[in-house]
Amino acid sequence: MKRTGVFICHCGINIAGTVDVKKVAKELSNHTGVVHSEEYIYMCSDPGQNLIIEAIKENQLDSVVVACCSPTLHETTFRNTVKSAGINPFQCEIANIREQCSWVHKDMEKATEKAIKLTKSAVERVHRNESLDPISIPVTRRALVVGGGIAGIQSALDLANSGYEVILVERSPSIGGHMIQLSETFPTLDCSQCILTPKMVEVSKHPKIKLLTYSEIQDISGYVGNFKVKILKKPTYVDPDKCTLCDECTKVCPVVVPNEFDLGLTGRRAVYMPFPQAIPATYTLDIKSCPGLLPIACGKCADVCEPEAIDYDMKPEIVEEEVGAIIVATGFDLYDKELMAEYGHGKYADVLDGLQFERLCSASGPTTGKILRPSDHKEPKEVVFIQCVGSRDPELHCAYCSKICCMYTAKHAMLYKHHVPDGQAYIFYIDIRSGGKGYEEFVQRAVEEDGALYLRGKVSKIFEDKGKIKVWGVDTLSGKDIEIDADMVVLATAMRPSEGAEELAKKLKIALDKDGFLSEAHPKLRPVESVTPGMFLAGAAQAPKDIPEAVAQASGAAAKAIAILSQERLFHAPTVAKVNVNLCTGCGMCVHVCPYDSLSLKDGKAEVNEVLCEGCGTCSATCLRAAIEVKNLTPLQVNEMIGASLGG
Amino acid sequence: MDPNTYIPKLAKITHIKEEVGGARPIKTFRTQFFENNNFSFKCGQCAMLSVFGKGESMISISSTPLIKDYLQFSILKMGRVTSSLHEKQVEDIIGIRGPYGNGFPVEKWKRKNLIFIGGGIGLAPIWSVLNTALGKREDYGDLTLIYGARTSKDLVFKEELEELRKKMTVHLSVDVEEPDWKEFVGFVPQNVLDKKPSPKNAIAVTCGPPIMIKFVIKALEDLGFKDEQIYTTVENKMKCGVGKCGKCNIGIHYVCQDGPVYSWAELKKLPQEY
Amino acid sequence: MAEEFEPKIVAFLCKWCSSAGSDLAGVSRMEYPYNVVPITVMCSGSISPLYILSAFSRGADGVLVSGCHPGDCHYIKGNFYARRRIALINKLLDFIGLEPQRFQMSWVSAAEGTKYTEIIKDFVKELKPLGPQTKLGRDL
Amino acid sequence: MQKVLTKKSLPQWVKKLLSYTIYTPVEEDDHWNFVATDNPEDINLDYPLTTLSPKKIIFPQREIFLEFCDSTEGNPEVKEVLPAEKSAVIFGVRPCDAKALTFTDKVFGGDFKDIYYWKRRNQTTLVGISCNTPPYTNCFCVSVNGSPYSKEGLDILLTDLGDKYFVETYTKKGEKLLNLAKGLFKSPTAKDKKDLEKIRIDSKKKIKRQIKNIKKIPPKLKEMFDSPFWDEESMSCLRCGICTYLCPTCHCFDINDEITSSSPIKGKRIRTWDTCQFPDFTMHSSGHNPRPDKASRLRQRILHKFLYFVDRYQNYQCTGCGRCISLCPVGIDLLEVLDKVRDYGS
Amino acid sequence: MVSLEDLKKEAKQILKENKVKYIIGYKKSTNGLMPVPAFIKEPEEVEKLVWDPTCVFNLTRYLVDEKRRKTKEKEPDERPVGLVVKGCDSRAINILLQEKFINREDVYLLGVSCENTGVLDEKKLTKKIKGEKVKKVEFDEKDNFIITTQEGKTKIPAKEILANRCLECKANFPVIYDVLLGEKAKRSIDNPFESIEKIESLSTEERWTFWKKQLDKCIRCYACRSVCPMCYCDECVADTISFAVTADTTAEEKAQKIKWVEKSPVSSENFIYHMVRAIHLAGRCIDCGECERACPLDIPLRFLNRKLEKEAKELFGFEAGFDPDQPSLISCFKDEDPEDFIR
Repeated sequence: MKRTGVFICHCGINIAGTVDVKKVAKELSNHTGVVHSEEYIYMCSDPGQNLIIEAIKENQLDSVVVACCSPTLHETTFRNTVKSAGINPFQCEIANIREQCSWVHKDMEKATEKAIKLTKSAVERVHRNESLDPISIPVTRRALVVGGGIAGIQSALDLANSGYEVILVERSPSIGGHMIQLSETFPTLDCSQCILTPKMVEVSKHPKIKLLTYSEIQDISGYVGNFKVKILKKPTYVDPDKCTLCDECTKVCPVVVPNEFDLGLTGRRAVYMPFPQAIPATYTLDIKSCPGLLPIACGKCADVCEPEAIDYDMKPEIVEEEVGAIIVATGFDLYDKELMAEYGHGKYADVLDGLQFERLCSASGPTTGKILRPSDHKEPKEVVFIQCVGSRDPELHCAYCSKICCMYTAKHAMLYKHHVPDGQAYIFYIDIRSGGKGYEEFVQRAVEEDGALYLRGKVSKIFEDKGKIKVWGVDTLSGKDIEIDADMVVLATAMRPSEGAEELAKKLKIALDKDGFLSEAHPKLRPVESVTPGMFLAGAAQAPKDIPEAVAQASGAAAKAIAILSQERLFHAPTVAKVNVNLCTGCGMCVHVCPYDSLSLKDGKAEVNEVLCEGCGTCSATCLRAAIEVKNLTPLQVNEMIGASLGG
Repeated sequence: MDPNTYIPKLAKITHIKEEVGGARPIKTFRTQFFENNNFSFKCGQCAMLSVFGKGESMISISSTPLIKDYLQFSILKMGRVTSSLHEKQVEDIIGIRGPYGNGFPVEKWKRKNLIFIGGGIGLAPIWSVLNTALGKREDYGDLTLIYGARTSKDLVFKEELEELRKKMTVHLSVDVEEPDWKEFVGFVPQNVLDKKPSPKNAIAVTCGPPIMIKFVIKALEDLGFKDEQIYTTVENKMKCGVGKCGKCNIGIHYVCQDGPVYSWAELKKLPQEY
Repeated sequence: MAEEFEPKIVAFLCKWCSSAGSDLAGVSRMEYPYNVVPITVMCSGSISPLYILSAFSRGADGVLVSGCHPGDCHYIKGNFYARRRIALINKLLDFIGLEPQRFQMSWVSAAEGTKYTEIIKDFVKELKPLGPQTKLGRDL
Repeated sequence: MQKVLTKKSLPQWVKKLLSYTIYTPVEEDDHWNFVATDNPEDINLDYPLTTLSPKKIIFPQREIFLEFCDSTEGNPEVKEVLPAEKSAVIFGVRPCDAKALTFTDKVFGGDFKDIYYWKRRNQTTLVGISCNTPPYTNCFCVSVNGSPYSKEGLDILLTDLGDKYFVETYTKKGEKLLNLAKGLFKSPTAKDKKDLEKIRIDSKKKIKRQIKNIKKIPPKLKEMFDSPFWDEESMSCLRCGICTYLCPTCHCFDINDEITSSSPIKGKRIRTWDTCQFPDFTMHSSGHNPRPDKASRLRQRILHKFLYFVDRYQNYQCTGCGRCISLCPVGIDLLEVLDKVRDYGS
Repeated sequence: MVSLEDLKKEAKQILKENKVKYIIGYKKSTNGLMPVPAFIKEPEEVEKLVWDPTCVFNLTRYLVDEKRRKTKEKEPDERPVGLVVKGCDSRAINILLQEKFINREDVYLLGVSCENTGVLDEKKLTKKIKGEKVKKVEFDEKDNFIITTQEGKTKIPAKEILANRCLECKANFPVIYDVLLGEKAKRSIDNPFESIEKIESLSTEERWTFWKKQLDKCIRCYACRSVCPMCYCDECVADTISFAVTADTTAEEKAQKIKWVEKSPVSSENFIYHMVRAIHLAGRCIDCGECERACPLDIPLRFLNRKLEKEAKELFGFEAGFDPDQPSLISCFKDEDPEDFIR
């Protein structure tokens, strides 16, 4: 029988005000296996902790229960306390008699009774706890960054500049993400491309960064510190080393498809360079739109390519990499226009989304910086901007706020006015959210200096009529119906997790939130970590955010990754599953349910990879033979806790 | 009315000694009854020890009936009951009922040479006879103990064994070589063959793991011992202790009552179900 | 007057959502009946039907199982397995004639202190008229 | 004492016995069972064979030996729990089941009397009913020194003579029961006695199943301990407890502590039936099992009944009720096994 | 029509060719109506084999014994065991394969189709023929059985004497086999869960009364789990003793065996035992009905398993034992699994 000490914290009056701590101490002193029981005003204080240490030494305690606040707060504290007294930290358990008892009940007698049960339950558990040592694992000191937008670029550079090798994987032919499509950025209105391209070049030139564009994560295995990643490098059919960027190929290519970079406002050829500043600076043959490689149906590009850079035989390549940490920065996509039919997006040429408008404003865009209607290339004189398109609409679309639309719409109105000084910008809004350094001032500038007309209300109908886009709505402040004959409508559509993020999250075993964004481990305290150890989140993949936030989070994620990579070995919680091979029949049901692939069958018996196991215990509940259990929360322990919780 | 044989009497643990540590620990307990201590038994008999809430376990009494003050049990930690016995401390209270079984026919052995051959925890039942013989030293001839365990750490009654050397011949052994071990290295049956006790006017009492007993008997037969000269104890699962529950049944015998002590001659007649 | 029956409830809460949610109820000082004694487990997926049977066998008047909302599981999918398992034991308990009110399952997130409070209040309210659970309680 | 009792008077007699707990065979979902009743009309003596023999009343499947409470303070409290003092009558006991009790009497007697058994045994009066026609397809009492009207173990034996019962008492306990309703019992006429004789002769003839030359079996068994025969015969055995739990003569049990609270430790020491057919029956806590397989367990059952018990108590530990045959889920036929034993090697 | 001669021929063939170690089939009993398991090792013994609607046992259960024997053998005979399987039994094979308890090459399956009929319920038949010895059981293809006794032939409607499970059977022919005897006859069952629905329609208290009466009868002879081909665990969670013990097993491990169920056959423990068994058979029970048949006290155990079979079907679209490659019921899930019971 163990020699357990029980320590009951008053937490000032937080506990002692509702729970008769003296009675708890007395009751517990009579419990089988408890050799010491006392209460104290603040157990977590230095004197409180010393009291525990003294009692351990005096009574040769081998296990400790502290009845106090939630284990999320002081479990670590007290485990360290008992450790300093020479006891294994896993011989300390917390009974939460504050959040679960004193703070939610008023009747002292009843609360005391419950506190006794809670404490006895913890005693029963600790009686059967094993002494455990953290599991030590070596670290592969390289990182993987998925996504080559601003967040991915920032993370990669921070990691590389700290001296760690980085593999940066981008699915499209060039890095740059959505930021490279923007014309100017709020609130400073500096040129987006001008501030991003130096970083992109830095990435391409950085000796520590291995850039894999036109590549996707195919498979991932392993665990924190030791991930094995399989990356599918799609064939570009153009050898970048031979290509001289002469652009002859695009001239002969007979195929024209919508240009993704300009969001379909222009076309591109099947062989193309995404945009002039693309990194890597090379061409890509888009096999989906090419008339066909095998058998070669066209071959014109190869014919004109003098350096013979076009290689139709190029094959997909699987690159295998080992990394210690992973940063996921898969960014966002705009809400599908198909789903926004009520705004006429996709139906009327002059109804644009925010990104398309950015391209219209951009000097590198389809109109070389002139704002012209896609339909007739006329300068629009009246432009309606509509905010919250698809956002904040729990009934029909996304419940959340896409966060950046208020600001970029203000920016759009401003840019429009700068381009078309005699034009009028109308902005339909629900309310304006301009939290952020210089943001509110920026919106005010749009109103005051650039005369943007803010209309509080929703748009009820948009339709084309005689070359105009008619926008009907209501100004809820004045209560008046509004009808605008606009030349152009710009929709601030909702941000969605980028396409394929869900599939990737499944591969990475990162949880998604209800909107499909990647879930952080804790909304406040662990905002850049995923629930899977060693995987971190950056940028809009986690939630809608603007550039400075994305960059900040990217640096945060890099710092978190460095915290892993900077160590030679990592330590993993030892409360993992263990198999009783005598009972295991090798049915494999546990293997099937393990979310971390930590179980496998070996010689007809289940085997735990302790490093992968997170100790969730789903295997244990699945096993029909009680052949697998999680250390220190075994069925026996739970069963005894049930008994104690019911007062027997 | 007949006494209720299933009700244990309460006894206090007065003394605990850790004999063997490690993964297969052995502790020796001494107990005293609460009310009158007159518990007469024969050496080789067993008692049913109770830990309330855990159950009962049949344990052989390792003290000699010549000592009336206490009962002694040496217990290997093995299952539910023995594990909780190992957690007990001095002053803790357990239940005891018995004694059960036939015991060694020590009266018949007077003036004979006695050879005790034990392995591991098997010394416990032997200890009772051995000390009885020592207590009435003049009644018996030569006394020899051949005892072994896996390692020197696994030997029980280590200090007592040293004392014993002054009074009788003691041959110890360990299964595998270890530094500072000056005596026999090898299994107990080999030690028996090595020491060649004489069968003349002798009784051999052997107790230990079943496999050891098997080979000890073979060794003794090789040395010329007759079946009637060899005694051993049988250890079957027991619940009632009084020949009713059927668990320890072998042939027409109930080990708890008709055993546990058998001469090899008797045991040979029983089915091999122990 | 006879003392009012006070049901004994065992609540199996997953550590990451439901236990955190019930802690939040505490932090927010939301009052609820004391009848519930929580047992925090790592994941609702680790709750074996045997735990539920054991609780009833040891005299629980009600048993609550609570985990993260689907999709929110700290362990990605543990609560989906739990949902299946618990559905089956729920049906079985009902089939053998245990009052359906005695066994409940809920999704409570770390932010849903209020929901936890409501669940416990309602649970106690539903259990009171039923009186003590004697059907599966161990009577040795 | 010999009497006759008209069938109509049976309830009247029972009415006089209401201070006793009265058991009678009752049909429940296709099978018969002894159930306590306080309604004299419930007594039913025209029934086949109960699934469980009246052993379950004298030696119940669960018996509380003692209650204990052990807290960290003070001495453990141990309280002996004895069966309630209440006399009982079991109506309709089949002669084979009554005879079985004479075997358990031997086991639970001896140097250490089992007071739980004897308390129930002594306070229970057994009223038997002769088997004028075999109540069960697998009856073979005659082969094991029994008969359909055996009086062994019974206090009273009733024999159905059509409209009345022929009543014989063998013990004081039995006579006492008659004396409680003296007026209902008449002295038997010569015809009654003649009818009785005839019925008895007929009833023996009606028993179809039998073991020929049973005397040859024990010596044969003695030689067959190591025979591969047991492996063959046990192939289909499932290691369930039906044959032994339903056997009126089987008496093996287990004792366990069952607790309701672990601090303080409160609980009961409980005896439950156990069977040599369960693998854990003989398993040592070391994991060593002297009877590790189905073959050795089937052998134990047969040898115990037809060799060891015979050696110890000079009787087969079998009364020929046939339950183990009829209810074995895989049709292991004791009589077929014994036939094979007898003819083994010849 | 399944021809017994074909079965014998096939059995003889595989024994002669040494293709199988032995064959588990059915032979005539020396007593009672129902045939008993036969373990046929020699080709000449094949004549003992019988097959008719009285062959009720699910012989797959003996694969558990076979596996235990084999693991003990130093040089095990790797040949398969020949096994006669009906439709329901063959589903058990699929579960054993699914749970990797056996490999496909461990068994040679002599599949026999029940075609449009099923097997008889011994108790129902006994009542009908009142103690007469049955000589022959045939099916006349018109929903009737022809029972031949010494008194002559009797025609009994199938519905009146078929085993309960057969009245609700979905697998009237083997779903996995090496040889198939008989036809893969199509048949329709109006309501496969009719018997369950009767109990479901009772009120909570009526259901409780029903089960209490039934389970209070239990004497814990464990015939239900002994006869079940799915109850192959070395150590049952319902046992209070540690079975799977080796020399390395520590005393603590043995001492800490959880007592989920006490040995006392009292109401509460009986309930827990049978519920644990039911829950452990969820998604695994293939409704061979053996537990119910073996029960000496006629507890309708099949209902417990059948209930969960019904729920698995209705809630999760899951049916056990038709596909050895599908994950088992509780080791998979669907996003759309119902959660209307969850608050």
